[in-house]
Amino acid sequence: MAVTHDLDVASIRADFPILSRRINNSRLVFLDSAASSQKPKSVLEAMDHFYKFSNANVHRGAYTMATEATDLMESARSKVARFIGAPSTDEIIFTKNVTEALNLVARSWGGDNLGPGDAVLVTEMEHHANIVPWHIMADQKGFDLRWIPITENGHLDLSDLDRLLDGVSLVSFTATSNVLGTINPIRHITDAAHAAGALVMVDGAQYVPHLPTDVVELGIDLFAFTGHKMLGPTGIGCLWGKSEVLEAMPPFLGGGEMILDVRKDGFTTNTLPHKFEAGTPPIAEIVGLGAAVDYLDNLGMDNVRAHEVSLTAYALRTLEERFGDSLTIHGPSEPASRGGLLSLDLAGTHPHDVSQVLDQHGICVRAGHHCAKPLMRALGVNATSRASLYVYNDESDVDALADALEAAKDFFAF
Amino acid sequence: MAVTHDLDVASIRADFPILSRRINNSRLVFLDSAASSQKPKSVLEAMDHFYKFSNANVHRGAYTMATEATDLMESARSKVARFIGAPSTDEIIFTKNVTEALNLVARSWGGDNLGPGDAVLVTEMEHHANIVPWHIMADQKGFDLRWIPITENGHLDLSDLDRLLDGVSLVSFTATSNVLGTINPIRHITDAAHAAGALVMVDGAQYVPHLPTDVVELGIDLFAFTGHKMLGPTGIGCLWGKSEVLEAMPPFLGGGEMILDVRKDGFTTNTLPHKFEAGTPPIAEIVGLGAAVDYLDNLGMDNVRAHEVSLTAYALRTLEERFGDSLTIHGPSEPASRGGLLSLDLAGTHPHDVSQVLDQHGICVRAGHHCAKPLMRALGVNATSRASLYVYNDESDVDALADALEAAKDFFAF
Amino acid sequence: MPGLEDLYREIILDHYRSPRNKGELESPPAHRAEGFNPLCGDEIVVYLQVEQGDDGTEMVSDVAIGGQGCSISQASASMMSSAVKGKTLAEIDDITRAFKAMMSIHEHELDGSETESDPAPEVKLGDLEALRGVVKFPVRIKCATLAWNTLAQAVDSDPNAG
Amino acid sequence: MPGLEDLYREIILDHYRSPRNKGELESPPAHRAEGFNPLCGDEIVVYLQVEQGDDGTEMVSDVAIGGQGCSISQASASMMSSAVKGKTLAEIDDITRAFKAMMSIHEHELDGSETESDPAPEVKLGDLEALRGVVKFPVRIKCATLAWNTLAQAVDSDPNAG
Ligand SMILES: Cc1ncc(COP(=O)(O)O)c(C=O)c1O
Ligand SMILES: Cc1ncc(COP(=O)(O)O)c(C=O)c1O
Repeated sequence: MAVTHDLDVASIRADFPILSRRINNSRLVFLDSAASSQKPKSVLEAMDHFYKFSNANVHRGAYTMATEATDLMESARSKVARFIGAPSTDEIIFTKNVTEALNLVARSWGGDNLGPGDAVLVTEMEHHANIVPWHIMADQKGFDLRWIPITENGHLDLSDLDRLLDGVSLVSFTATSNVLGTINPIRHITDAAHAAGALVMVDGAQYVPHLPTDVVELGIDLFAFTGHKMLGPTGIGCLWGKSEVLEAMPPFLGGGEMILDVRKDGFTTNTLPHKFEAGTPPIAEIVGLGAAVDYLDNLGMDNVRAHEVSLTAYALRTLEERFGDSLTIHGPSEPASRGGLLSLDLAGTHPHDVSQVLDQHGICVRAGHHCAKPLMRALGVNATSRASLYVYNDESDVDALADALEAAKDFFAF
Repeated sequence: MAVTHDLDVASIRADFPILSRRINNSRLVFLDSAASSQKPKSVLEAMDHFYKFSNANVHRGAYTMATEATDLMESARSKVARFIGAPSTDEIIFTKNVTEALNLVARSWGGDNLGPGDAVLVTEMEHHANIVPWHIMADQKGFDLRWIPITENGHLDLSDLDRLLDGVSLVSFTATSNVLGTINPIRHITDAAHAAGALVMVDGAQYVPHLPTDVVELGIDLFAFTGHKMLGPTGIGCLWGKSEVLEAMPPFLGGGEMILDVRKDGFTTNTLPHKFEAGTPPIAEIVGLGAAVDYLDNLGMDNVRAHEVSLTAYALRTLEERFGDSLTIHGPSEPASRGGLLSLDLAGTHPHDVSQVLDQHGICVRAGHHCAKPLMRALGVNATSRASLYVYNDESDVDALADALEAAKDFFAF
Repeated sequence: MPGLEDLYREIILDHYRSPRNKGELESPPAHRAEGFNPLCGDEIVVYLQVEQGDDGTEMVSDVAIGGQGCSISQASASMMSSAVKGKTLAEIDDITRAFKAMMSIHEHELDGSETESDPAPEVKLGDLEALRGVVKFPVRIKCATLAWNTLAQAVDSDPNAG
Repeated sequence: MPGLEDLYREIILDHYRSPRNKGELESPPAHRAEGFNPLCGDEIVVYLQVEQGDDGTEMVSDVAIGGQGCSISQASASMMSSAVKGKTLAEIDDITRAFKAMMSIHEHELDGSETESDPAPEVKLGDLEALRGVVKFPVRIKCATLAWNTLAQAVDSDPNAG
């Protein structure tokens, strides 16, 4: 285990121009990174420099700028591959977000491999992005969708896993819940799934930004994540898959770059990763994601994780002390088994109202169903307020949150 | 007809930071806008400002920055709608590029409406992005793909159109060829297609950046284009469709934002445009596209077109005078019936070598099949060098091209 | 951004804390409709007892509100229930249009459509005026209008169907 | 970026203008393989007449090159044909590996793979040395290696199949 160092949050904050903004006469306290993180200067500058110096379409141009653009894009691909421990850069497929990556697998792999009598296993804590693609394909193909339930304290209930896995072709689940913060036992589920003959896909949207990731160690087959939640720009996501799994999948989007030949009567697909990257890629966004990976690498993902565990512990402690039973925090209570996102229920208030009051204090939290309606039904709530922590947050942000929650409580008190 | 004004190219060039770059000790002469255009400062600044001031995920947040981000995104949608004459902003669907937009229609509309005995009509001058999606779906659904051939001088051969249309459900064709420059008679084809009971989709990738566009006047049903070729960023494209056509189509990507409700046993789709916009959209890129539309609006699309017609005429004349028969220029010879992109064949040289020599003179042109292999076969060539003109080009760029072509000719002369 | 007091007028908080006409009516005979805001999960159930007078005009003799939601949607539902009770359907239609006109300033801007709605009827909105501040918080407009859209559905519904 | 003279050495232009061993061989008996660079559309056809000596070693007694492409791919094919004519298959394997080693410095960097290839055999590359400058132009490496990949396929092909 690497020795971890405390993050120097003050100097990190200086790298994020937006954090010096004031909202409603208060300093900005950004606690919505789980929805979309802020971007450091280095990411914005990498994209700006790309556009001002090397902007050109990639791959087919022989001129200097086109070569530079291609090199910049491909070197970002190598960085991303290294960041998640992918054995080969050819296994890194760029998509527009994690949603597209999950749909790609549902349409391509699912279209080819699923039919009546087959089953896909998901969990009750999935984001809609890992549910609706399966509904769409189940309608077309007639396979079953099965669900791993959750326990009272917000973990997956794996007591019945072997029965659930029986006859399943693919298990697709989130690494970290975007509502509960729960970090799921990826290796455990994967081993059981493989023993039952199923492939494993993991939605890493809330995981990759926060923990050291090694897809080989996790043992999984397919992995997806999204750039805008990990200090990168919007418009870029990523699918990783084992070469042999990706090779066997038919193409998804058709067009330029994903072909070797096109004839009137058919086409021949290109090799990985191009096979799945039709059309002009989000080039500047890929360059930006590469810079985001550099930034996180430089902080050290072990340090990022350590920072978040200790800040989450502080938050859980502070909120418990100040609000006791009048504040429910969904999900696991042990900081070590969860990410730094806290779904809150303040007695006598509605999340929508809470977030409005918090905004008046410059605090950004998300209120709603967080694109996880089946989970909300399992929790028996309509909405929560979610505060999420990242590298630029510190204890003063948690204190500001607690103060503003206090104000909300008073405001709506009966 | 609006009175047109000459573009002030010198002042336009000052808006594009990259144009002051030097390549191999020469000034940059960028003649590859058909592959991807350069971006004015205003576009880069709009995105930078978004990230530094209002960056947040859209639609569901109640806090100030989330509201600002949503407003910025939706106001860009209105700008884009106005720019192409869409009757309603709800008909504007943002995608990652035009390739995704065309695939969306092939998968969603095609998946629902095409089967054995049906036919889709395309043309021999399509980009792979409007061919391969149909190949993929034809494989799955068993319908026929038919082809409108081209004439000797690079126009569509419409002499047999009525027979070709017989039994066709959809005609999908490019507004402007990315190899020949040909501007197709959209209204004529559309009227014939509608008379035959077929829907019409048009690939506007090479059209929208260069001409005033009015989808209602064109009479078409579906229209797609891409941001990076019209002064906008990478990572953003657009599908427009008539409301009733889009309403009738099933969703494509599943996930957040495109749903009204998700249950374990199914989901309910959201209204337009959200129904087709799953996941976090390319928010900054949409804002950037809005700024690109502002920039083009400000120039005036009539003026852009007039500039390109006169510059294309100058280029055709200059190259003819200086190279005569030793240079073949594919496509129509009348500037008024073509866009400003010139596919060149210099006797005794290979396009790859030509573009390499040109690069030595700071000139960027594209060499290759331009993602239009069926067209290359119809033309009987493997590759061409393509020089494409845009708002920041002027006669000095054409002269530089001619000088460098001269050098290439000498270099490879036998 | 305007302050919280623009949004949460005292009268709104009062309706939120002490909602009027909370409950259910037996249906049938009462009209019943459910409304749903997918963005925030708010739910409203509107029950209307509609009676026909001797002159043939229909009026709402009783109303009840179920469901749950944020202060704005709950207060709006409560105020709406008070405003429609004892009114004829024609009067209710006028109130609804007047209320929506007050709200829709912003809805129009948002969806970018250019159509002008009919001029709003001259109706005293009373307590409902307190919701005017919501238009300054565009994301909350849907909270305020949810009860009213559900009301319209309830009026149109056939109590004996289903 | 390096100058054009690094890429287009005089000897390359010479092979481009006067390609050696241009033509076809009857197949069978000749081995035949087609190579294709999808990025630029270049095509190469390699014909090899392979004969077995008394000691069992196989050698290329004749070679012919068809197809079309840019100066680099054409010159590389022409030089390759001269280099392999009259050589045993074992010698050809050595030349191929030496040539690829000269080129692959950059291929490796590009695909990011970390595997080290076997050390390149000690072979005099002669004229082929002129192609060394191509590595400075990464997009052109595929042009230079096309003929060699096709050669390998031709060697492996069964002239009597199909
Ligand atoms: C006519 C045409 N259609 C489609 C495309 C594909 O565009 P994109 O790569 O942005 O999806 C292009 C450009 O590459 C084009 O010229
Ligand atoms: C667990 C999880 N999966 C998927 C997504 C969808 O991400 P995106 O909108 O970037 O596709 C999110 C975030 O919204 C998420 O938290």
